[in-house]
Amino acid sequence: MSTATLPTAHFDLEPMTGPSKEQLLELSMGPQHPSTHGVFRMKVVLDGERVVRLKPVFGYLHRNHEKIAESETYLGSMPYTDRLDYMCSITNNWAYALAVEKLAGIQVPERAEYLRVITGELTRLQNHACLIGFLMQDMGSSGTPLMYAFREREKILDLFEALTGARMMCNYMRFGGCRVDLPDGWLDQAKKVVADFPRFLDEYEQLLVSNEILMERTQDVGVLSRELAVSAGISGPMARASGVDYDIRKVDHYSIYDRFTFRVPLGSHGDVYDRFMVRLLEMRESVSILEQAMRAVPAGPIVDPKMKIRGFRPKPGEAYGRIEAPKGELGFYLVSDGSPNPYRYRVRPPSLINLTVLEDLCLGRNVADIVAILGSIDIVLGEVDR
Amino acid sequence: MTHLVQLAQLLDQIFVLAKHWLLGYVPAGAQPLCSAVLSVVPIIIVFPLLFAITTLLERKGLGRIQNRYGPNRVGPFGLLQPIADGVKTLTKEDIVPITADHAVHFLAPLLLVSASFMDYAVLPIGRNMVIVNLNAGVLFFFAVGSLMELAVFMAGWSSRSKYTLLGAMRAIAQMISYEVPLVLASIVVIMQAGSLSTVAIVNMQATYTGIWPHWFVFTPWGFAGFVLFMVAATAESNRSPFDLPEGESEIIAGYYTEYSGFKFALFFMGEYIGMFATSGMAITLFLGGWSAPFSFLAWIPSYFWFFAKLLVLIAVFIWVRGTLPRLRMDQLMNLAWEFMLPMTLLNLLTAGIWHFMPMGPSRWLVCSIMVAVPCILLSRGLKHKKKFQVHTYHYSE
Amino acid sequence: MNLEAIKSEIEANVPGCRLELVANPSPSGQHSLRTGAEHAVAVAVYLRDAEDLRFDFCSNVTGIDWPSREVSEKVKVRKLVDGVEQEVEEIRKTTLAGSLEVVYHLFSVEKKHGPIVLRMRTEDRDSGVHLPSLTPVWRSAELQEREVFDLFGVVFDGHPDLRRLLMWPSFTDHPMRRDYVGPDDYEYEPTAHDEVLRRAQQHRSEADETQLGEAEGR
Amino acid sequence: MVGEGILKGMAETARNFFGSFVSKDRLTTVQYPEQRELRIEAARDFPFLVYDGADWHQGMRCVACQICEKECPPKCIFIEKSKDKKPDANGKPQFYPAVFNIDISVCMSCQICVEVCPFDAIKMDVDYDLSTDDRFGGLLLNKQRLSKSNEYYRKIHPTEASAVDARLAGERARQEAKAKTAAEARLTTTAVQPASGEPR
Repeated sequence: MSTATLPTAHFDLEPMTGPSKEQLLELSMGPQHPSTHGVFRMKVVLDGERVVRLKPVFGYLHRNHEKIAESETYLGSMPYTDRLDYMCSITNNWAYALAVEKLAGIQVPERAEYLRVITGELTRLQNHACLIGFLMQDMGSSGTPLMYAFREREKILDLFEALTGARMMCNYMRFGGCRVDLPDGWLDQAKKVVADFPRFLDEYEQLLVSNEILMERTQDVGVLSRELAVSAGISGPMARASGVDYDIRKVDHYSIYDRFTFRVPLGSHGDVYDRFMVRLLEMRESVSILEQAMRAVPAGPIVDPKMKIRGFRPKPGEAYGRIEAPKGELGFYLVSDGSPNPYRYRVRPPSLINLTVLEDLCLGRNVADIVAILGSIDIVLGEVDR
Repeated sequence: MTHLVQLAQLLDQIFVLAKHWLLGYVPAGAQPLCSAVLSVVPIIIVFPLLFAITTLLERKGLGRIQNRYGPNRVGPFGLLQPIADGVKTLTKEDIVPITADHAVHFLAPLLLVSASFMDYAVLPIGRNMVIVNLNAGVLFFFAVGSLMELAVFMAGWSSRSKYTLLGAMRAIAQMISYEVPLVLASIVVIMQAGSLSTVAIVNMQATYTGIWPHWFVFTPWGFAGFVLFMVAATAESNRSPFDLPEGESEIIAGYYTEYSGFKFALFFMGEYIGMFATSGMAITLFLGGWSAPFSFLAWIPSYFWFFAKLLVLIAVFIWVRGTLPRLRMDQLMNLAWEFMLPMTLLNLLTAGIWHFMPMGPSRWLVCSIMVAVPCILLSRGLKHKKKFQVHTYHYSE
Repeated sequence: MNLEAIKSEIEANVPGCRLELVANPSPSGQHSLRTGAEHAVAVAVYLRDAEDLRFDFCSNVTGIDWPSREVSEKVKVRKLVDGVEQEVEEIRKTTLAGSLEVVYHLFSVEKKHGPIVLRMRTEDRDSGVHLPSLTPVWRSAELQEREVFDLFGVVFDGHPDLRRLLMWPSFTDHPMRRDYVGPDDYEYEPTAHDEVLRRAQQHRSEADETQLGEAEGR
Repeated sequence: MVGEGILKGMAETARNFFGSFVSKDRLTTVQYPEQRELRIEAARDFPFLVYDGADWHQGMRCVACQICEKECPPKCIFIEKSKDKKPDANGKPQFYPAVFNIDISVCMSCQICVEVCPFDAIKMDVDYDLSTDDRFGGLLLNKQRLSKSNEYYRKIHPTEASAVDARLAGERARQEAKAKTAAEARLTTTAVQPASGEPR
């Protein structure tokens, strides 16, 4: 029962051995940099190309989302959650809706749950496909995998547009259900997209999985141990790549995930390659969930009929709701004082918390690895800085 | 029939004849100078033009590889895109960092471009079409080629930026390391041809047995040498997957991060011209230079074959760029010193044995084994040492 | 998981520790434990390491600002009115001292249970804003505590690297506090609203003037 | 064997290279100004105001209740209520917005104004060619620019519009029936003269 289990190298501000200060090179990677995925900055101290220190600097995209949400009504924050992790707006909506539903004790009709699972898993598909593309882009493969991912993502975004009216800022969930019902023919179109998706995954695997350069670049790079992953609150595919068997879809039994059979892929090395492979395998599981869900969509209302669109005032209290978003555990913590605005609104951003270990992963590696490691963490600055 | 042959010969030599015809009008004293100018000017026009076409081809080809159209807005099918690019780079502001070493910063792109152009002095781009037939042509080529490293380092150092410095560091390490296998891979050809003159090397390959040409690439050591040469050439010309010195996603644009406007365009052009030159050298050394691939195609002008081969190599460069991720610095070095260097040395040995063995299948067999087995063993060993494999994953239900 | 049981278990195992069970009236039923600052690290370590609890995953760390507020309640008081003792209703105002609260949501990866909500309170909102950092217990609190420090102004003693996270280092206020007033010095985006538009135009003319001044100064 | 994975990858890119010439599935780019995707019915970008009949001012459904202004998350709507009343499409005198501005450079297309509007007066447009260099003239839309006819609404969102039309027609019928019964009741009770000001 001591605190000694914590890795301490991270906090030593002076390099223990090695070259004196004059020989070190301090490099500012970002905020404008091709592969920081936005306006993210790392203060890197280099010895040659070896990283001896790395401090992330946040806040370039900070807009105080939480403060804005506290001055909005509960519903008014919904479109703002789209802008957190702008790659996957639907799962953001879902997490927020889930938290509010917990806070106010709202039941969600069955059909709405199915729609949520379908749209949520589609979001996961496009997020993971693009992330792998971005990762390869960071490792210098001229955007080819990224373009293949975007080609598939386009089909999914078309589905989102046909359903919600927007491609990225979907604003789809409502407290107690979803905003609109499926238009005619949507489900058939979605079934076709999902049925075609494994072909794209095969293509991706052909292109990447056994590529020697890729293996050389990613294996044993940025190794995250299981213990550190748990302690540092790493969640989502990144934690599972380190062998942490923790999928909130399985643990929390939220929504209707219990009805579907799917497996959770776990990595054993915790390196960049595992993080990339776990996402690739997760996509296959998502396809299986989607197939099961789309076969069984029941008829019925899509929103709790008791819910009114205006004048929503939950009773005083608080709730923490979380889902397994594509990037990890996305949670919303809400405190209500009985007024139409939340008293406290907090986003638990998986991207930010997964960045906790960035320095630990990068120490001793070189500049090219920083980019690969950062790419494999999967951050979106809209969520990191909020 | 004889008319056709004469016509083919005329077409083949049309540029040479034209040059001599023009020289006839020049006083004898000025003839050497005029001759040089008349040889150099076409090179300075044709290869930048090829550069312009290549940028377009590369963007279009990459686009198609990535399931896009590529540039298609300027002119029909985007054919005028290079002109638009040129106008854009010419009209952009030329920004020089305030702390930069202005003179060196200015000279670096010029040096790069002039060095890469000097390479063409010894490249025979057609029958009788070479600027100077140097006795030590190949040596000259590599000597001038190493000037490009100097230019790159000048650019990286003079910009006074950390990113350019990193880029320059990488570039120097990479280019010097790969110069060794590059030269060693070409020595096999020199051993066989017994000459350092590029013209002699091509002439040796421009003969046929039946319809088949005597290109060096069609021998075991020649093939291995060609592959090794191309890998080293890719690294020399900073092309993907060895584009670390500019490593876009890591160090912005490497040594030319701080260049803009036309100086940037010069760098860009210098790189491509250099790439054409090394490809041209590979063609000269291994692919029979300007000679036709089959004897019955020999009537097509020789320069056509040179450029056709060049375009094929460029296409391969583009294809590789569209597929592979970039290596890391230490891996790049390992490849050079642990794989390329032993293989090129072995290849030298193989070429020697080939030379002293009697003609016939046994020579083929022995030499093929001598190249293939160490290659497989070495690569296996390296892979094993680093324990690279496709991981297996388990699932939790 | 019975919160009462956990509470008594912790109290039994961490000497001198008293926990307060904070009920949550919302249907979520996520009740929480409030610990005092002096025993917080011990409680956290116990929660993390105890065999049956194993809350090894600190998911969410956040702050809540409770400014001091006046609570008025009606009380019946016996009083002498006109010489007669009567029962009179009186409004009594009490001022509840403000404080900053830090909330930790803990889960267990090993046992797959949770959440348990751990809360701490500062003494006040001005100077007594020190709380022990739980980063040495759960590494995931590192960035989140920095964020709470940044946005709420809670100082975490024992945090290895307590700097502002989202705001810039020279920023002085704490924007997530309820009484934070944004500065009126940014360039307004002109909008349809007349009031904002007026301010925008004012700002713009001021900016023009300064620009003009700078140009003249050259 | 080293190089196997690389060759596999090269084969894959070659397949895509040639595939992009033959398969529509691989080359999905829509070349925007010349080609346009089919309008998706659910699409939304910025709000507009619906009017019935021919005259936009006369037929405006909006009664300046200012709910959307209040609920709009980025506060991009600005409404001033009129002092007088004008008859709406049903002839009932109603307030109308004296000023109704939407700043579409602030609007984030969330559709909450549409959801909260009790009068079906504000709907989402699908017109996306809106870029302009005129900040106020081009992007601050006033009442007149915002007004679009119900026919237009029917054209861009047919399914949604027919549901709205049916609902409005039902309401109108109910209202008329109510008015009728009221009038009849008056007739039977007073039977002096027909009620004045009966609409249409």
